[in-house]
Amino acid sequence: MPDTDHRLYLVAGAALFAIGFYSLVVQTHLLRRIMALNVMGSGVFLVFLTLADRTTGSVADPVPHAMVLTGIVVAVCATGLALALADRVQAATNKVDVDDGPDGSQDATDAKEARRG
Amino acid sequence: MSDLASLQLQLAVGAPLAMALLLAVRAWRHVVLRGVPLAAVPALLLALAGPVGANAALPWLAEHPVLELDAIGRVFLGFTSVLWLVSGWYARGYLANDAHPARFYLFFLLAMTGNFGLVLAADVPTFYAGFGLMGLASAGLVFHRGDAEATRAGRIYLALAMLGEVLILTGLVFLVVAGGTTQIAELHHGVVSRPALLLLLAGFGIKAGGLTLHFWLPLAHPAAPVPASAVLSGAMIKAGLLGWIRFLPLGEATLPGCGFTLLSAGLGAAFLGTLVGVAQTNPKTVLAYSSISQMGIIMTGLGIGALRPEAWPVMQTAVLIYATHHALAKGALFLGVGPAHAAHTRRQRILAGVGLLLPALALAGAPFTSGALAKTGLKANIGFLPEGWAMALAILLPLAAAGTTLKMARFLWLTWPRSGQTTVATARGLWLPWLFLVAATLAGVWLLPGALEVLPQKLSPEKVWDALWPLLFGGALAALGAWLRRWFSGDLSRCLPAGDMGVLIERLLARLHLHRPVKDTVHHNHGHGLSPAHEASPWSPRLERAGEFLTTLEARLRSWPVTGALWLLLVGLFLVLLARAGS
Amino acid sequence: MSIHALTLLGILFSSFLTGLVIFFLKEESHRLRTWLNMLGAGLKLVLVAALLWGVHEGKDYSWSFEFLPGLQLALGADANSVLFVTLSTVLWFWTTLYAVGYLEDSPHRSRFFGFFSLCVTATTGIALSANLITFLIFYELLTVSTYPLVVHRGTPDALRGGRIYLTYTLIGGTVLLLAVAWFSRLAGPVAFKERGVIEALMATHRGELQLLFFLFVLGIGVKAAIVPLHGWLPKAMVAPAPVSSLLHAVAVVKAGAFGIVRIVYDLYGVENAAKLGLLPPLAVAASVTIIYGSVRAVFQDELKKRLAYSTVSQVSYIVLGTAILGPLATIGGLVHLVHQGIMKITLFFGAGNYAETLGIHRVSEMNGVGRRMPLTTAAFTVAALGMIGVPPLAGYVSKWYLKKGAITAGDEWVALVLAGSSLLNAAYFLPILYRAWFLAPPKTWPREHPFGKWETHWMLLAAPLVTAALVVWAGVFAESSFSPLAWVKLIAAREYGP
Amino acid sequence: MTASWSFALLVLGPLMAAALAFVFPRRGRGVALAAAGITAGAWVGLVREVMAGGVQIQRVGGWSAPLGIDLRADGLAVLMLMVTGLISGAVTLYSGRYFRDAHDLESAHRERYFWPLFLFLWAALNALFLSADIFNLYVTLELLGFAAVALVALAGNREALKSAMRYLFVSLAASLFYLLGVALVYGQCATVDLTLLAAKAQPGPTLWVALALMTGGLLAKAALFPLHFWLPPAHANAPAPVSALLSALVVKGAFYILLRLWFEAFHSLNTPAVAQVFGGLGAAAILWGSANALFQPRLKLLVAYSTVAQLGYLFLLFPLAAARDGGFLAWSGGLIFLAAHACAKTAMFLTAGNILHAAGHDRIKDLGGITHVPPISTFAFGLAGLSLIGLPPSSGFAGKWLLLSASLVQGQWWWVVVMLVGSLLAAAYVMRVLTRAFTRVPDATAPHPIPPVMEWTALAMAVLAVGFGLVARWPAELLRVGVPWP
Repeated sequence: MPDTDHRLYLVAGAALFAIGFYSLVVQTHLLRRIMALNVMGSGVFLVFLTLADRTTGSVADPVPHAMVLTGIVVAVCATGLALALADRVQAATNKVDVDDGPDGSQDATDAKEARRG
Repeated sequence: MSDLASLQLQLAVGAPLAMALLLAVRAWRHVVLRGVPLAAVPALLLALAGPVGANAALPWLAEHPVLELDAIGRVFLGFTSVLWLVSGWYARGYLANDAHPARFYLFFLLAMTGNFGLVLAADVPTFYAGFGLMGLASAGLVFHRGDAEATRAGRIYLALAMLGEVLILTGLVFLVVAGGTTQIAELHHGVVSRPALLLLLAGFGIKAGGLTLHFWLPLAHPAAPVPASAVLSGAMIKAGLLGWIRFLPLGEATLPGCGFTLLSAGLGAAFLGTLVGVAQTNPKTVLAYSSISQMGIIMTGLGIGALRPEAWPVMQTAVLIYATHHALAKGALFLGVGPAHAAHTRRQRILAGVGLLLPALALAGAPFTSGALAKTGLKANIGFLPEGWAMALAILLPLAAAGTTLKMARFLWLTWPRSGQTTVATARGLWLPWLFLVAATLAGVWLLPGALEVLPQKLSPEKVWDALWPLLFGGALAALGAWLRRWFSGDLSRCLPAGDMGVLIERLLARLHLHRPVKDTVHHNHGHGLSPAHEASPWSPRLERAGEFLTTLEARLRSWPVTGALWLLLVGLFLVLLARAGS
Repeated sequence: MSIHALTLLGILFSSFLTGLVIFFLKEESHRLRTWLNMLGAGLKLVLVAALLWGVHEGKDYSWSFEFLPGLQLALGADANSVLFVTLSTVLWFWTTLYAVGYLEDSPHRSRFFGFFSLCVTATTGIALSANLITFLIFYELLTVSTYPLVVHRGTPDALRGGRIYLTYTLIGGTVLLLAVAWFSRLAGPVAFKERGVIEALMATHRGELQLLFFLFVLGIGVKAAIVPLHGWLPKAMVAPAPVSSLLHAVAVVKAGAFGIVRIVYDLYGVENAAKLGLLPPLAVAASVTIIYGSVRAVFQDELKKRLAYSTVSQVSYIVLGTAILGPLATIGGLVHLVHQGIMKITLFFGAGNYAETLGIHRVSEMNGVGRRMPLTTAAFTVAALGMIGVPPLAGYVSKWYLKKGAITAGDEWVALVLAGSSLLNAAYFLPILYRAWFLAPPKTWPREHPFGKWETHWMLLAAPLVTAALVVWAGVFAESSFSPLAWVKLIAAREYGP
Repeated sequence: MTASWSFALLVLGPLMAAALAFVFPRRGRGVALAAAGITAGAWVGLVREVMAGGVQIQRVGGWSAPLGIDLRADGLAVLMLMVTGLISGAVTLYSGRYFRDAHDLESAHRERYFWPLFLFLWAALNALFLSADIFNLYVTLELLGFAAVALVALAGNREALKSAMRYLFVSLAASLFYLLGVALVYGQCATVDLTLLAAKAQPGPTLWVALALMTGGLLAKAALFPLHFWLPPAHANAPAPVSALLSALVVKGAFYILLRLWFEAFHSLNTPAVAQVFGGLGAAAILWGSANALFQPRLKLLVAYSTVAQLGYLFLLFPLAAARDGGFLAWSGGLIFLAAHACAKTAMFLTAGNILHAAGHDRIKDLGGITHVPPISTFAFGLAGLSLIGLPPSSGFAGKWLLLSASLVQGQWWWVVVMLVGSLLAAAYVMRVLTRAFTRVPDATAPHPIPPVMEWTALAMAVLAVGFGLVARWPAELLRVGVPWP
């Protein structure tokens, strides 16, 4: 198999990763962010599988497949956890998109009278 | 050295100290108060009977002897102890109805201890210890009366006394380092150390009321109770003199600078004393000024000694005679103030008059008095001086004597017991000690070594005339002054206030506002008082603003987009670094 | 472990364990706490006495333990350390007694006495530390354990004072840390030694050594309150009187002065320091401090502030003594370490008594206090006169030797500085004495607090009287063989040995 | 022989315990204590093996790398395990009481989930420190992240949930960065085993990209400035024992992997330039974190920011340890500092928990009224602060001293300056809190009494943080075992 395909797959994986990361950063809707993470993940897996075919033998390298499988399992768990958490957040804040203003630390609000102490 | 002698020495210094300490015990206080005069007796005995060269070593204090009785010391101890004895005796009557007798006697005894201690000191630390003790304790005497005048006088006295002691200590250390020993007797085999000379001149000059350093004296001496002023003006003032005699290398090296300083300062003091003294209205102030001029005259003697080492042995005798004479006479005059005021009956008045007149004449140097003797002793040695100075002194000393006469006249004028004066002052127990001292004045000097050698020159007629004309001249001046006084009324002491220079300095200080008024910030929470619940911010306002800026910046930094960008930047940064390293 | 090592550790732990136990005592168990305190202090006293004898006999005390690769935690006792440890122990004993009386029925006593003991542990540790790193450790411990004492009252003033104190001392400590690390890198982990340990480096690292010395003085000078590093001292005055006495006489300031002594004599070696030309600047700094402190003191109306500034100036006598080459000056400086201690502690005890018994905090309120509290005021007077340098009291002895040393070394100007400072001392102490003894007492005192039989609580009275007696003893019997002076002469002999 | 048992127990002990605690919610505390006992025993066995026989390697199921999974224990790993054990033990004791707060209705429900998650986290940590290949590290890191996020969310309130959410996103993204790197590395070298990589790694574009990605991901997880943005809210809003775990251990996991990568697997690529950048970021973290800590309104936020700052010190290890002379000084110094910070931070967060418990809030400016009531907690905070400031003889001082002398030996004086300034700032923010302890307020509110065990655990950790400095020689020796030195 010629290298061009490799490079194509690699670029595609990298692109997925980048897109995922970008939307993770800019999106505020929780679900979108979760999906963004999954997109990133797929990018990584794609790269993995591509590299598995590094050896120009008939049979591909099994180790990456194992790793990808593990990775997918982890990703699934992660998505599950994220969804659960998102649900709780929505319940607590009855919002689905978390803005990044006063996040937890209430900097802006407390800061002023805090400094009296 | 025999233990007896050493015991005597220790007793002379120890007795007053012991009594001072006993004062602390309430129970024994009244006993001590009665016995105060006795404190000086051991010293007196020692002065009369003690063997010269006797010394006392206190092993637990230092290995070398600390107290020693030598010829000079003996003379000083003599008149000093007499003065202390008499004043103590006198004080018993004088303080009969005083508010805090115990306090007075405490300082009195401590000062006495110091005085005897410094006279008998064999090594430098002991001398300085005595000197310091005396200086500080006598401050207590000056403060005693507690009124505004006394307080002011005490302040100024204390300031100068401290200055003096510091200068002296420093000077002494220089001396010790140069001489390589602390034993006074051996000090001067070392080289003469200039700084020491300078510091000691100034330091002892303060005590001795030398010109420009004298101004505390006319304030302090009158402010103190009479018996105290007697010892201040008679005995303690001589400590400065003794200091010079002991620590200036007199008779060993020619010290032109030192000599001329002493001469000029002495003469200056002599005439300034007269000038300001006659203007005073308080008899004790007049006496104080006369002390200044008298000490001035003595300083000229020292000056001669400093200029002409070969002259010192003779000079020393003269100086000692003069010192003794002045101490006793001045003491007698001070003590006389009390009785003179209290003289009611005619007999008392006559007695008081005579009693005042005799020492006054003596001071003025009337023929056949100790004063005449002392003055002759001094004048006899003018010959040692270079021409110019000899001439000058030959003229100036008699004039100074005339000035003394003038002051004495002024003093007698102010204190002369007049009929019909009604003062509350009772004189019970004052007469005896006073008259005793007057007698001592007449007799005392003749006991001194070398006095009788001077005597024969004294009997020659021209000497008598030498002694007499200043007296007459002074008398004439006095009469003139009294006559002028008819037309000119008004208080001269206004324009020439007591403590001449001191007043100026005070004004200067006042101008400088050194004593800043203390701002009354509230300091209640210094006790166990509790604080208000809310406390001010620990940070300064500027820091607070910095903090706000920081936290807002941090908030920005922590927003997703910024961090995401930074994240990628970091990754890129590392990539670049790695690549640059690799290629 | 040898008996000697045990002695050293015992000296430390006698107060350390006491402190720990006291921390967890109930506030109410007053009697037990007092007993513990006195027990610890007494035990320490005994051990130190043993140490004193041993060192005098020339026995070798040392203990060490490697806590980091190549870093020893080392204790030892040479003449220098014994001088300081004895001072702090003796004074601690009386301060404890005083503090017990002073803090009766005030809150947080367990906390107070806990840190009190720790503070003294650190001080003795400083005294006994045998190498630089150990010194550093205890030096910082001292900083930390003193802070709670300074802020003990918890008033805004106290907190502010504490904050300033920490700011100064921690920065100083950091500089010291830097200096120590650097020095160790240069000379390895060296132990203190008489006449210094840097001969080997003198030729090669001259400049570095000079810079290091500067850093050392900068770091330690904060505690020694050398101008301009003295700012914390007057602010720390808000602390209760026993603490002030501790700060000024026993622990903190003393630790600073002692530290400088250590650096000059046992790290650099005074001759080497002179060769490096380090002493003159130090002497100048000390002189400036002496004069400045005294001048500031003159204008303080608050009694403790005045005393604080006087400490600023007095402690620099020690520095000055070390900064002048020659045994005489050394003697003067080191003996002042002791003398200043006993005098200043007496003064603070006095001030404390006035505050506690009559509620007097300012000089202007002290009129006639001598009549109301004669014994206290007598002790106060003795100490004050000693400070001025009135013979034959303790202060006079130190000044005498300092001047003598300065003149022998050819620094006449120093003698004049000392003279000036004596004058200023007189200027700020004598007015107090005058008020106390000569002016009429007011009708009512600011906040009088009756104490039965004596003029004040007996514990408050005993301490100052004893220390005042010490002041007299140290002066009068200076030349005898049982006096601080005698011991200091021994030290000087060892520092300038052949 | 014992070694293999130790390996097994260290990982499986807490894991089994987690399962049990999940099944028997009431028994959580007992189970955790048991797990603590087991791991302690296993650790002792392991450390004796390591001290005696050097690095221990365990081939799981007998398969050897590259196919099999290796577990490996060298000095560094053992040290980390020890710290983990200590902290987890303390947290176990503390939490046993912490979640029994009568005033909080949800607390029982919380306790139910706390124990399994906590034990799971513990297992993940142990596994992480023992794994010998970069993919295993990925897996363990991920598990660690999950547990941590869940624990943060345990607090249940709005802020906690939001910060947990953010924490989760960051940690997942970071892991993906790392995983991508792993993929590239494997593609290049066909192995993930650390030791084999050390031999095989040839500088080349692929590896550069890989390493950059991995580092980026790990930096985010280690919350090194400027990627610390998730840490303060997460640590400040989690329940006290959780905050302790996060600050003391979890962030250290990522740091540990960074060490393994840069000093072991890819030491050939560790150039001075890279090292200086790490150091620079560390320095920035020190200054920025401390400066922010100075102005935080709440106690727990202050402590969290101090974590941001203290992590910076760890990264100073990079420029200093890379150098030839004095390298090991810095290495041991940095890791001793890590241990010191772990203990001190635990003590601080537990104390913060106590104060929160007593006062019902942790607004610093209002603590004056109450803090002087629980003196033991104050004392603990003070001692921990001692170690943070790095005052002798605390362990913080020991670590700082070694770093200082290393940088002096190498003449990199700028780090000296940063460290000293950092200590001063630390002093400033610690004192900001302690000052309150001494403030006396007339109307001091009667505090809610604190269970003794909570106070004493905090104090114990604080004492450990200080006392550890006196025996710091021992870890220094331990670290020599299998020190990853080229």
